[in-house]
Amino acid sequence: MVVEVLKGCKILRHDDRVTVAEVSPERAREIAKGLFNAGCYYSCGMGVDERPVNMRFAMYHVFNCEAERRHVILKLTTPTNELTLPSITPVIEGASWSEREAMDMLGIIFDGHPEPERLILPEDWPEGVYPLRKDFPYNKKLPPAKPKEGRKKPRPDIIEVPLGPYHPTLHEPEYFELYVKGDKIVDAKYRGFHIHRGMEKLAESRMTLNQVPFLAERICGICGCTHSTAYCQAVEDAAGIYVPERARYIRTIMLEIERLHSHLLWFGVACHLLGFDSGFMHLWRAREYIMDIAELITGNRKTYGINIIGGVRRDIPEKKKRKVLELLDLAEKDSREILDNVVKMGELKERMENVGVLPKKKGREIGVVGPVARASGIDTDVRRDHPYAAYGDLDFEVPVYKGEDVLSRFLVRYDETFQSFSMIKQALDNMPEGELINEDYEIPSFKLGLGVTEAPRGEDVHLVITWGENKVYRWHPRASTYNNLPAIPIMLRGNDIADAPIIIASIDPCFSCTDHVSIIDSENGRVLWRGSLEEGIRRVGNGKA
Amino acid sequence: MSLAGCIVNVIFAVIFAPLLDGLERKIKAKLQTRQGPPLVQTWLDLIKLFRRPSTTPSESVGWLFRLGPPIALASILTAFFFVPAILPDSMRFWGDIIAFLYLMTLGTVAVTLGGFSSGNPYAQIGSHREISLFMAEEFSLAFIIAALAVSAKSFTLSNLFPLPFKASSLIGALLFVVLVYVAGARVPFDVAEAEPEIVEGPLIEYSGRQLALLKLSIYTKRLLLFTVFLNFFLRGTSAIRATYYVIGLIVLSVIYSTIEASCGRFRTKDAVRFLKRFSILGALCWLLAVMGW
Amino acid sequence: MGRLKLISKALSIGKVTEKYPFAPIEVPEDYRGKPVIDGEKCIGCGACANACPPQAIQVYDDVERGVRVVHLFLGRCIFCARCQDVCPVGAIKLTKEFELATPDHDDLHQVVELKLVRCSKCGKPFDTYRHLIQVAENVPPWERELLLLCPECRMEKTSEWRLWGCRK
Amino acid sequence: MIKRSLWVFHLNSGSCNGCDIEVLNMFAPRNDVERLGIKLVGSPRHADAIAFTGPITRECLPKVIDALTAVPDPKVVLAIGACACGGGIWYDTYSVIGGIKELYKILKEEYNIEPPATVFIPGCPPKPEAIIYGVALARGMLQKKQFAQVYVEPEESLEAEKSRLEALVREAKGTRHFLPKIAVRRV
Repeated sequence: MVVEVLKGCKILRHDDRVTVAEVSPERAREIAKGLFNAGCYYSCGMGVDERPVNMRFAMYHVFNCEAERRHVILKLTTPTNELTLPSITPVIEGASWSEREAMDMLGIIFDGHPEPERLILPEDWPEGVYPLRKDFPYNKKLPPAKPKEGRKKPRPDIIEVPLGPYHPTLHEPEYFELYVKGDKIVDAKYRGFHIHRGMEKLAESRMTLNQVPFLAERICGICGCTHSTAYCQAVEDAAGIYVPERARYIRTIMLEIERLHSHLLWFGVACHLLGFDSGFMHLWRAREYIMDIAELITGNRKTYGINIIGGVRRDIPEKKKRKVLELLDLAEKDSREILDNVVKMGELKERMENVGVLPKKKGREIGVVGPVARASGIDTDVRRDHPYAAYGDLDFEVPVYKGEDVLSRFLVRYDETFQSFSMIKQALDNMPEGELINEDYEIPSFKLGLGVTEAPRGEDVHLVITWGENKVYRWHPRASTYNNLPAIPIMLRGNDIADAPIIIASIDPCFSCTDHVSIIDSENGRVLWRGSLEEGIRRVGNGKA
Repeated sequence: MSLAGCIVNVIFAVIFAPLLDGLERKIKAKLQTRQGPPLVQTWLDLIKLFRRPSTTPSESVGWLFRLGPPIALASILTAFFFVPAILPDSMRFWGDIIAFLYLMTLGTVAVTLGGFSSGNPYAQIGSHREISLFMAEEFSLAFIIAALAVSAKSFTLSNLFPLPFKASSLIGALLFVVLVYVAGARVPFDVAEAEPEIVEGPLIEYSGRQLALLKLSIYTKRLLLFTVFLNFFLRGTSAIRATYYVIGLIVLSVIYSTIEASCGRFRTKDAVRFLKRFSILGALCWLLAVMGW
Repeated sequence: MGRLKLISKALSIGKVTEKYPFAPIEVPEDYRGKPVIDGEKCIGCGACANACPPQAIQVYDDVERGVRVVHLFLGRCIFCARCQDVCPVGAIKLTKEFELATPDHDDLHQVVELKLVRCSKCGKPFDTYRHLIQVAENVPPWERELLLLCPECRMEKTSEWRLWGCRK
Repeated sequence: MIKRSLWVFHLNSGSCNGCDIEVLNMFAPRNDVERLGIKLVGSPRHADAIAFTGPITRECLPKVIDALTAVPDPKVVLAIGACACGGGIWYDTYSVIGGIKELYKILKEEYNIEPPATVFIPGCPPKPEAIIYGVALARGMLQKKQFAQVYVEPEESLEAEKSRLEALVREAKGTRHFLPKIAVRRV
C-alpha cells in the first residue's frame, strides 16, 4: 500500500520498521494525501538546517502507518538558496503546528499555510532570528524586541485581566482563547509555549550524545522516562545498536511504572477539578506506593535517569523485585477500591458523560494519540502496533471505548492502569538474566533514526540525526500533548462553557490546570473575558460581561 | 437580658469560631487519611495575618475596599447580641429576627462590595457569584423564617427559641439545616470562594489584617448559623444549656465537614437551580404553618 | 454509594502521614542524594565534567596559582549519578543525604583544588600530580617517558620521533 | 511570624512539572504539610512565601516579576529544584534567563527591588521531605546541614606525590622502548 503511494520517489531507507522517502516538493501534497487515505495519520514534522551538508533546508514529515506497522518519513528539501516549501496543512490538518514550528525556528516558509503565525518563540523575540539554524549560538541572549503590531489591539470595550498566567492548582503557564456565542463555545484557540527552554538547540550544541537522555527526561517531569527511552531508541535505530534483553525488560518496567504514576495523578487532578478533594487525596495516597517503587529501583522518585544509549544503568536484583511486587499489590488493591468507588459517585459521572465529544473521523485527521484516540474509538497503541522494549513479549489488551467523551477517556485510563499492573508483574516474572548495557557501538555520521514510545498521554516520537564526534546533529522530540492539543477546540465546540476545564484536562495536557482563557464573542470579535476560565464562564454565562 | 451576658456571647463567638474551623479541618484531614493541622491552627493563621501588612491595590476604590472587612465582621458580631449563644442572654425586641436577617445581608453585601471595589476581575466574579447565590438562598430563607414566625406567632427570636413541637416548625428547622449548610459556603456551594477556580473570589486582593477580619467574619457567620439552629432546640438551665450548646456545635460541625469532604463542587447554575427547588419546599412549609399544623 | 465506602475506608486506614521533620525517614539503599567529592581521592582528570549533563561540575585550570579546580555547584546538579559512573577512582559518590536546603547560595559549592605539574620543557602547568601518577601506574613503563611534558610539547616530541623513526 | 503558619503561593516559571508535582505531593496524605500550618494559596496577596519552581524563561519573566512583587513584604522565597536554584540543565540557553539569582539581579538593576530572603532547595526534583526540610529551615525549626566544602591539596601529600611520580618516571628510564601504539580509547 504505502510502497504504491510512494512510487516514483527516491526511497532512502526501507526496512521492517521505517520507510524514508525523498519527495519532490511538487508531489508533496499528493503523496501526503495518498498516505492519509492509505490509513496513515500524521505524527510529527521536523525542520532541519542541512546547510552544512548540502546547502539546503529540509522538512521531515512522519506518518504512522498502523496497518503496516511502520512509520513513513517523507523528506522534503528546499531548492538551494531558497526557503520555500509547499505546506501540506491544506490536505492534512495535523501538520499545521509542525509547519508553524519550522517557520518559527528555522525560517522555512510554507506556501499555502492557512495560519502562518508565530507558535513557539516568545512575543518579544526579534523578527528574522531563527534559533535552530546552525549559525545561531545556543547561548546567545537577545535583547527584547517590540512585539509585532496588530496582534492584540487594546480597545476600550475589551476587559483585560492583568493577572499573570498563574493559578492555584497544578500549574503551568498557558493560555487559551475561547470564542463563545451565548454560553456555547463556538471556537477556541491556544497560545502556549511559555516554557520554551530551547532544549533542541541545547542538545545539538553543548551536549554530547549520552547527555541528551537526561535532557530528554526533563522535557516533562511526569512522563520523562518515556522521552528518554524514545531518544535512546532513536539513536539505537540510527546506529543499529543491539540492546540486551534484560535492559529492554527493565525499560518496560520503568515505562509502565511511569504510566501508573501519571494515570493515578490524572485521576486525582480530575477529582480535584470536579471539586472532590477527598478523591484527590485518596488517589495520591495510592500513588505514593508507585513513587516508592520508582525510588527503590532508580534512586529517585521522578526523573529516573535509568536510560542510556545501549541499555539501562540500574538492575533490578531479586531482593528489590520481591519488594516491588509487594508494593505493587498494595497499590493495585488500594487504587482499584478508590477508583471503583469514585466511578459510582453520580455527580462526578454526570459531569463527564457526553461532554467534550471528539468524533472519530476528526480525531484521525488531527492525528490524536493515546487515551484520547482510544476513547474516540481509534484503535491505536504504539506498544502493540510498533512493539519496542519488551512489549512484544507481554500479554496485554488495548482498551478502546466508543463514547468519544470525557467519561470514555476516564475509563480508558482506568483500564490501562490495571493493564499496567499486570504488565509490570509479567515483565518482572519473565525478565531474562544477562547484560544491562551494550557499549560496543559506533555512531555513524548524519544518519536519521526514529524512536517511538507510548507515553501515558499517547505516542511520543523522537527523531534524531546523528553526527560523528559523539554529538547529535538534530534532535526533535514530539510530545503526545502536542498532537492532542489541537483537538481541544473541537472538543470544546458546541459544549456548555462550564464544562471547559474538565474537557481541557481530559487530554491530560502536560500543563494540568485549565485556566487563563480569552472568551471572545464570535459575532463581533470582542474579547469578553481574559483570565481564569471558570470566572469567564460564570461571567459570560450569567450575561454579565 | 443583660448586656454583660451579650458581650460574653460575642467574645465566646470570636474565640470559639476559629477553633470550630480548626476542628473541621482536622475532621476533613481524618477522612483523607491525613494527620491534619492542630486544633488551634486557624487561630495561628489569624494571628499571623493580623501581624502582616495590609495592602490596598492601586486600581481599587480605596475607602470602599478598606471598609468591607470591618463591616462584615461587625455585622455578624452584632447579630450575636440578638441571638443567645453560650449564655441565654440576648437583647430582645420586637422583630429582632428582621434585624438578624438584615445583619446577615449586610455582612454579605460588605464582602461583595469590597470585592467589587478591589478592581480585580477574579474578585468581581466571586462577588457576582456570591450575590447570585445569596439571592437564591434568601428566597428560601424568607419562606422558612416566615413559617417559623407564623408557627411561633412572633417575630422575636426569644419567642422562637425553643421551637414549639409542630409539624411546620420541625420541617422548617430541618430545612433550616440545609440552608445553614448553603450559607456557610461549604463545598458544593462554595462557588464564591472556590479556591481552585477563582482564588477565594472576593478575598483575593485582601491581605494582612483585612483578610484576617474577613476570614473571622466567615467563621463567626458559620457559628452564628449553627447557634440559631441549636437555639431552636436548647432548653433547660444555663449550665445544661451551655453544655448541650457546645456539644451541639461540635456534632453539627462533624456532620457538616463529613458531608463537605465527600462531595464535588456545584456549578453556580446547579447551585442556584437547587436552591430554587428548595424554596418550593420552604413555601410548602410556610403553607403548613399558615394552616396551623 | 461510593462516597460512604470511601469514608469507611478512610476511617479504617487511619492516617498515613509521616512525622518527617521531627523524626528521620528512611531512604532506599541506592538513593541518589547529595554528590560528594572526596578530595583525597580526586585526581582532577575531568571525566565527571565531561559527563555532567547540566555542567554542574566544571573542571578548569587556574594557571596563575598553578592549581586545577574541580568545582561542583549543587544548585544546578540534577542528581543523575553520571559522574559516579565515570569517575575512574571512585572519588565522587552520591550519598543518601537529601537535606540540602540552605539559605545561603554559597553553601552549595564544593571545590577541590589540586596542584598542577609544570611541563619539564616549557614550564607551563598542565596536569595534576595525581592524574599523572594514575596514568603512569596504568601504562607499561616504557610509555611513561613523555608524561612530564605538556600536550603541545608531547606532540612536538612524538612528531620528532616519527620523523626520525627512532627515539633520539 | 511565619513560625506556626505559612501560606505558600506556587509560582511556576517554566518548570518541567517534576517540582510542581512534588510541591503538590507535600500536601498529599503521606507528607501532609497542613499539620505544620502550611497552606497553598491561590492569590499572591495572601502569601507569606513563594514556592518557586523552574528556570525563568524569556516569555515568563515579566509575569514572574508581577507575581513576585504582588506578595506583601516581608516574604520568603523557596527556590525549589535545580532549575530555580541555578538555572538547571538549560541554564545558558537562548530562551532561559537563568535561576533565581539572575532574576534577583534583574530585579535589583531594573526595578531597584532588594531580593527577599531565599532558601535554596536543590534536587531534581527534591523529595517532598527535602522541601519540608527547606521550609523548616526557613522557619528556624532546624539547623542547616549543608556547608561549602573546599579541599586544597595539602603540601605534605604534594611532596609524597612528587616523589612517587618521579620514582615512576625513573623506573621507566632504561626500559625497552617502542613507538607508542595508536589506539582509540573510549571514555
